[in-house]
Amino acid sequence: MSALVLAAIALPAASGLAAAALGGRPGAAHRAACLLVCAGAASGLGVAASVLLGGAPISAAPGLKVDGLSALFLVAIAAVSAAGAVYGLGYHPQASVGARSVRVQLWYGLAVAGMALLAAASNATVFLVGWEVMALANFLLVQTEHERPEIRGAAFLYLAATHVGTLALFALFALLGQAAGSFDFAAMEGLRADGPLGSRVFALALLGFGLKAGLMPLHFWLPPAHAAAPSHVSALMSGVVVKTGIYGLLRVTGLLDAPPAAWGAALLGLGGISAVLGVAFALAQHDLKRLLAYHTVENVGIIVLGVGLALLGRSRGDPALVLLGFAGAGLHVVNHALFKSLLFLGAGSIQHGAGTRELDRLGGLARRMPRTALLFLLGAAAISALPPLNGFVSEWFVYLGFLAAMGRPGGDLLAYAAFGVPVLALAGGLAAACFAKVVGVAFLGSARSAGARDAHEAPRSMLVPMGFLASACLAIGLAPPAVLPPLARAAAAWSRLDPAALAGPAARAGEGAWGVSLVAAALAAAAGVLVALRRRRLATAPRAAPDRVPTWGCGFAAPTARMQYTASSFADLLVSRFSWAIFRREAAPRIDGPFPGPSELRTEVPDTVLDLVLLPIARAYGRLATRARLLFLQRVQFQMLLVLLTLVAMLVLAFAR
Amino acid sequence: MALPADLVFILVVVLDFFLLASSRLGAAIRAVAIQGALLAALPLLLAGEGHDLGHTILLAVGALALKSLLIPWMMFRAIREASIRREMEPIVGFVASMVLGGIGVALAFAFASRLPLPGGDAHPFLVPTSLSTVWTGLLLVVTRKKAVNQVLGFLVLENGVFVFGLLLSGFMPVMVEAGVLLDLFAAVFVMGIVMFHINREFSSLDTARLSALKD
Amino acid sequence: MLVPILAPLALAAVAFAVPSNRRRPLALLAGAALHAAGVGALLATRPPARAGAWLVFDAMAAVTLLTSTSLFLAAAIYAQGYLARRQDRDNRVFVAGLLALLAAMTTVALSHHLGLAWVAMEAATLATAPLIYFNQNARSLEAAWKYLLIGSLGIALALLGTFFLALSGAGPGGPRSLLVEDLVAAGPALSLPWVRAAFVLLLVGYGTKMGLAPLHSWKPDAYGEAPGLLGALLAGGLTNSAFVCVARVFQVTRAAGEEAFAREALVGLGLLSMALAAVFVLGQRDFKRMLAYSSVEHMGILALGIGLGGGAAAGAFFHSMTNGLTKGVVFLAAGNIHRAYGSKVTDDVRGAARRLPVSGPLLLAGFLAVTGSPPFAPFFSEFAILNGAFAAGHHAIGALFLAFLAVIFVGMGATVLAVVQGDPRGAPTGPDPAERWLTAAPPLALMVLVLVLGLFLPRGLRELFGEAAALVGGSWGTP
Amino acid sequence: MLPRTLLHLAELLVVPPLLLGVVNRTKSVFAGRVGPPLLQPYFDLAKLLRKGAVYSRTTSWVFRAGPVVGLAAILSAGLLLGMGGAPAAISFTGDFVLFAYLLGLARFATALAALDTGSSFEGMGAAREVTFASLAEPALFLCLLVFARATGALSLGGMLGPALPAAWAPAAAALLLAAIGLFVIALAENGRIPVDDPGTHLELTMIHEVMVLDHGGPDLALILYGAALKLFLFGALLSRLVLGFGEGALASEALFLVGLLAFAIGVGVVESAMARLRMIRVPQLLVGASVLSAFALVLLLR
Repeated sequence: MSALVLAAIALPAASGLAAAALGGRPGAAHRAACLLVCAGAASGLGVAASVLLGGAPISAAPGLKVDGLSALFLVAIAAVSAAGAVYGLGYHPQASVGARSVRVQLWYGLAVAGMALLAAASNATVFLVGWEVMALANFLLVQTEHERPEIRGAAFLYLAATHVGTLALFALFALLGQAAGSFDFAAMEGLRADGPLGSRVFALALLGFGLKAGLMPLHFWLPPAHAAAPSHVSALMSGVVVKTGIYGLLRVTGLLDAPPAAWGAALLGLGGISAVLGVAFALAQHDLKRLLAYHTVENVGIIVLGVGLALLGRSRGDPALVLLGFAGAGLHVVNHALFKSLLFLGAGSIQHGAGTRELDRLGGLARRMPRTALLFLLGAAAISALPPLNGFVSEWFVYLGFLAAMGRPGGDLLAYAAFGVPVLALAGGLAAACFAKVVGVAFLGSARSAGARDAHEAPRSMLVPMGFLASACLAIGLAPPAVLPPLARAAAAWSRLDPAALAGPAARAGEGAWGVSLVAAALAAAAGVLVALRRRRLATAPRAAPDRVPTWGCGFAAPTARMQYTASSFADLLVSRFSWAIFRREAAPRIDGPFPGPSELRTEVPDTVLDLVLLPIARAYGRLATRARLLFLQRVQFQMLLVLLTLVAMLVLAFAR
Repeated sequence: MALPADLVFILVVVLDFFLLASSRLGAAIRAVAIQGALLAALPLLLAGEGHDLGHTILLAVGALALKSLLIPWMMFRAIREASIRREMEPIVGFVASMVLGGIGVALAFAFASRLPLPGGDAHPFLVPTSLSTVWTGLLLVVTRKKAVNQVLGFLVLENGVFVFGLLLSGFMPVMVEAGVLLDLFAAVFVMGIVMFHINREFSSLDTARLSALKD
Repeated sequence: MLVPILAPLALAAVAFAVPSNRRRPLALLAGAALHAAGVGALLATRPPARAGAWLVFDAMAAVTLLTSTSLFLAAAIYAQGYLARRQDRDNRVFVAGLLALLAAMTTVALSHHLGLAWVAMEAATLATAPLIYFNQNARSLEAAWKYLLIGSLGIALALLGTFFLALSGAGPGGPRSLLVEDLVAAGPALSLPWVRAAFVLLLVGYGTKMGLAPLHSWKPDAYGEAPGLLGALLAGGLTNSAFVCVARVFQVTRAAGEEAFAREALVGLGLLSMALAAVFVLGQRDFKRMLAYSSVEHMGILALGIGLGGGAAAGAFFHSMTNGLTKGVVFLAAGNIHRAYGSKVTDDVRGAARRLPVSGPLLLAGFLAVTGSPPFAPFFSEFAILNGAFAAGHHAIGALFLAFLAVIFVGMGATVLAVVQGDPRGAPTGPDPAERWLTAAPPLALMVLVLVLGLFLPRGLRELFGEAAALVGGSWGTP
Repeated sequence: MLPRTLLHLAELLVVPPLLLGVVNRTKSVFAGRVGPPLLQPYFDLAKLLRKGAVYSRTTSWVFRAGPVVGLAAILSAGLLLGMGGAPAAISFTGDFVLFAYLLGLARFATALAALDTGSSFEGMGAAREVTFASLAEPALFLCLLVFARATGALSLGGMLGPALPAAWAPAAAALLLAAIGLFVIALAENGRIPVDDPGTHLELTMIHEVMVLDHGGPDLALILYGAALKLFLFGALLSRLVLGFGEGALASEALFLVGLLAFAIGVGVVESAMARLRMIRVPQLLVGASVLSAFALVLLLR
């Protein structure tokens, strides 16, 4: 088993080298690299399965130990990395893209290896090494097409954000190591969370891990970076890289004993903000990948809601809250990895097939790319938490957690539930609205551009991984009872509670999960019956004269594709509800006179945190720095005066004491 | 014995003031040369019981050769090459720099009277003279625009350090002699100035001309 | 003990005598090899210090010499390629100066006699000035001029400080010596006001040589105009030697009982250096000047580490090595890029990763390493310093340290990425447009070293840092 | 158990169109007309099922799947809701979340089918539908939280079951407020006045009706039936909430049907007495419902 752990780290790391070594035969080289990533993923899955299905934690080497929590994240890493690698065969083929593809494979493999390493780490130093290998490899992936200035900007922003996060983690682990006397996680276990150490650790964890996870005010790097990377890389980033932030947050909070209730409350607040504003910003986007990226912010918010609940459970010693909160968060980590990478791969296929991912230039792709459309639709339903798909199951666990909290004595838990439940409901409703928009505008109706009109279906190597992800989404959605025991094991590993204490709540949630399965079956049966009924009726019904006609234009004689409802107009009504957080800029033309000339309306949605807060601050700092530099005359006399002044000042300080 | 030493110390400080007030480069270089010669005399004047005569003479001769002959000569060459005569507008005016120098000297004397001298047997003017000369040198270096003047300031600064070093010549003669090496620095400097001004004058550096200068 | 000093000196003389411009650079290789062998032999035998010896191979010297000998070896190989392309210039002074610089640096590091250290430091400064002027244009002349002027000021103050220190031990019962051992042994017998004043003067003097802010002004000019390999030797070698001087002075000051003030001064100057770098690195369009400010920052980190003491002191000695080696990478790579574009401002330089497939990515990797990204070695040293800050309860200082690191990362990142990324087509072409192995391999080798030291730090080295830290009252401690 | 489940299913499948008939009849009475027969919706459904269908050239399989998925989702949601004499077919902790999300699935399918036509009007309708629905969602959940908190039960069957009458005594005010909120939500979710006007044919102002402009034949039948079913579900929810105190199966069934009838008449009265709100005011109405329910929850805090 421990060999498998090492394989899960080493094989992906070596995959890019294989691609480079076999450069003479690019097709074979790419397949070999892909095979290595998949083999690594299989090893990772094997390890995770053994741990999650009841096996003992696996210590592979000094500093490497896979427990339930690690295993949960290994599942997500394995699934997404393998799917992305296979997708890359068709999307970014070495045979036609050449050296750039080799580089992408190299960094991709390293990013995957870094993630596997940090997930398996049982020592802070190993964790940080894995963390940074992942972060840097990701930076290199984001800047793949660095000839384009906007991609350079996105890559730089990513790099700056991830480095600030890493620095916070330095401080975090330095503090923990200090208190524990060792950098081994095992030694840090059981440190008290109350007191100054605890609050420092928590604040640093929020900063460091929150930046990586894209928790709301710290999400600013995420949309540009996800949009800039090649799509299978975006899938990896959004699907699992972002989740390492969640993993870190869980790992660190899991180490400390008796987390204060304020931690849980803080996470609930931040998670709620992320969930609602993330999806609100997503609604306002018209670039498909940016839109998906903002949805990542939303889903991270949902996950953090679950984590907050589980932490509240731990501070109150309430195993039911721990189990339900953690199960919701943990399962949503895996689920989001599955459906978000599915959606990013779908976005890649759209770009591949139609040449653009600008929503208002797409349309009608369902007829040109039927398989992609079906798979994307499944992903869209899953991310909107619609039953019978997996997104519903994890959100439902979080709901159950809030409901359980509501039943407890004391007003504070009821207040959390009264906050969390509507937030979840609102986020779910908005997500459904947003994906109705995405699917409707991109795949349905008629084509809005030549590229969309002549779009072509993705090759099999791109469809197969998407199909794999979609079926995983469906499987979890149909059989939620199956996922509870592994989640309970992971929850026990995280909370260090007795597994027996979690068994009761798990069993109760399991009963409900059977109900969900049952309703899903009923839904399928009803749909089957209705399909049959409809088919019978249509077969016997009299044929209408023209079988295929244009859409009813409500009397307008010559409707064109450009007159369809666009993505922006679709979302406008909802986005305007959020005018207190989303400051849309609009350049509206003046139209006057009886026969106005052609004109255009232009809107853009700046990211409130990045464009309206951070960049102005950065610019102001830059101006100040320039002024400070001007003050520092490049005249040697002044420079020597500085030496003199330093001398005098230090002498004064030395003798004035 | 004490009287000539007193006189030398006072002259050194007076020369400091002169340098702060002088705009003519030639006069300033001469002043520095005279100061150097006075300093060269100091080891002989202060040599006491425990001093090694050989070292004392070496120090005096070395200081005289470098401080009052070689470097002033190179400085004169430099201003001739660059054909500059005077400092036109220093960053801090002559009057102001004199006032600052005066304050510095006063502070130096006040300061030195408070400092306990571990050796105990030093000339009472030695430390204040040293500190005020250091201060004058620093002022010159910082306030003057012409490179030649900065080098002069540096020379004055190191004259101050040299005076201080005389405190130690009793038990650490080698160290004080090494201090004179500081003058080598100034020698390099002077070459630097020459090159700097050739560059200014001809706006390009001619290697042939440089090799001619190096000799 | 004398081999690493005398061999380069002798070779400098030989180089001065060799008439062939083409053959002369080989003296560098010979010097580097002999120096490396000498340092290696010293490290293997660790000769114990004789009482009263002026040159002692202690842990501080070992750390510094290991760094400078690796750097010089890399620079010597690099020089073969570099000088082969610079046959337009007479390299007599350059080669001899480099070797003299090596000898002087080595002497500074080994010297336990503060007077000798001062003489060697002055010699190093003198040897450096003509090297900065190697390109013989107006800009490099100005740089050399400023270097001399500010350096001389520092040197003069250091001499005064040395005199003060000597005077502090001149009283009855004083050691009347400038040997570090004697002064430390005398400890409280030293005259306190003189020690305090001496510490200030020496810190300002040697701090100028280290390039601590605000004494750093010569750095951007000198590093900006000098050839890349000199930048590497200055930033990774000479400044480290100056750091050793400061550490030795601190050792004495601490023994005399002025520890608290000295620590505060070091921490203050360290933080100031980082703050200044955080202001000046931002929006810097000249990438060589940017590296100079990075050097200011890292000298600040070293001062901070010594000032904080404990594990941070061990981290500081570790960092002097990791930073030195990484500076070698970035300066050599930046030199190659400068030569390939004939420019060192981001207005002209772009797409270096494409035009120079080794040096371009190396600059990026070096930047990541030097800003403290794991798994490169500087991360571990900076982490140790941060750890030390927290261990001593200086949480605010730790937070400031991290904040400065973050701002500097952003500032440097913008410049480095502008250089490395993008499409090089249409960018100007310099005298050396293509990558060549002799100039690309040395920084690559150093980079590999930096990575390996990050992934695996030999126990002996770790103990060496601890030993060096013990001299200034620090230790690795736990963890 | 089985007979009760069968009764539940039968009630679920048969009653809904009748409610539409009652609503229409009420409106006719208010307008002074005789109006269509009560069973007219059944006749409409039968007629539509016999017809063929015409499809736009721009549509794809999504358009055809929309009505099927929509109806199937609403039907399965119905399984979770107990009627008067018959408890829910399936009941478990947290099932009301599934209930709400199944309605969401139905809406999602309908909206996509509308967008598949490529008509700007249907796009407009879909946009409004999802907008108002997502604003109604938190209000609905807050209402359900009130019920859960008041009864201490976490399943639909439990909250609307035997514990409910006992809960009315201490929490009457809260439950009443929540019931009013729920009624508003029911009007919004079902596209009734004052949110939407099912009677109008001005495309620019419609929501639900405009989304199904292009559907015909059996597809339209499924949609109409689904709409009726959804109205029925909300009616059942309210009826159980307000009149859920019958002892024994027969009594509670009778009370349940009375409640449904009252609900349908209520909808009809509102529709006759009020004008449709301006589109821009609808969100305020929905937020108002949320605030009402939140206030009800606060009342329960004591």
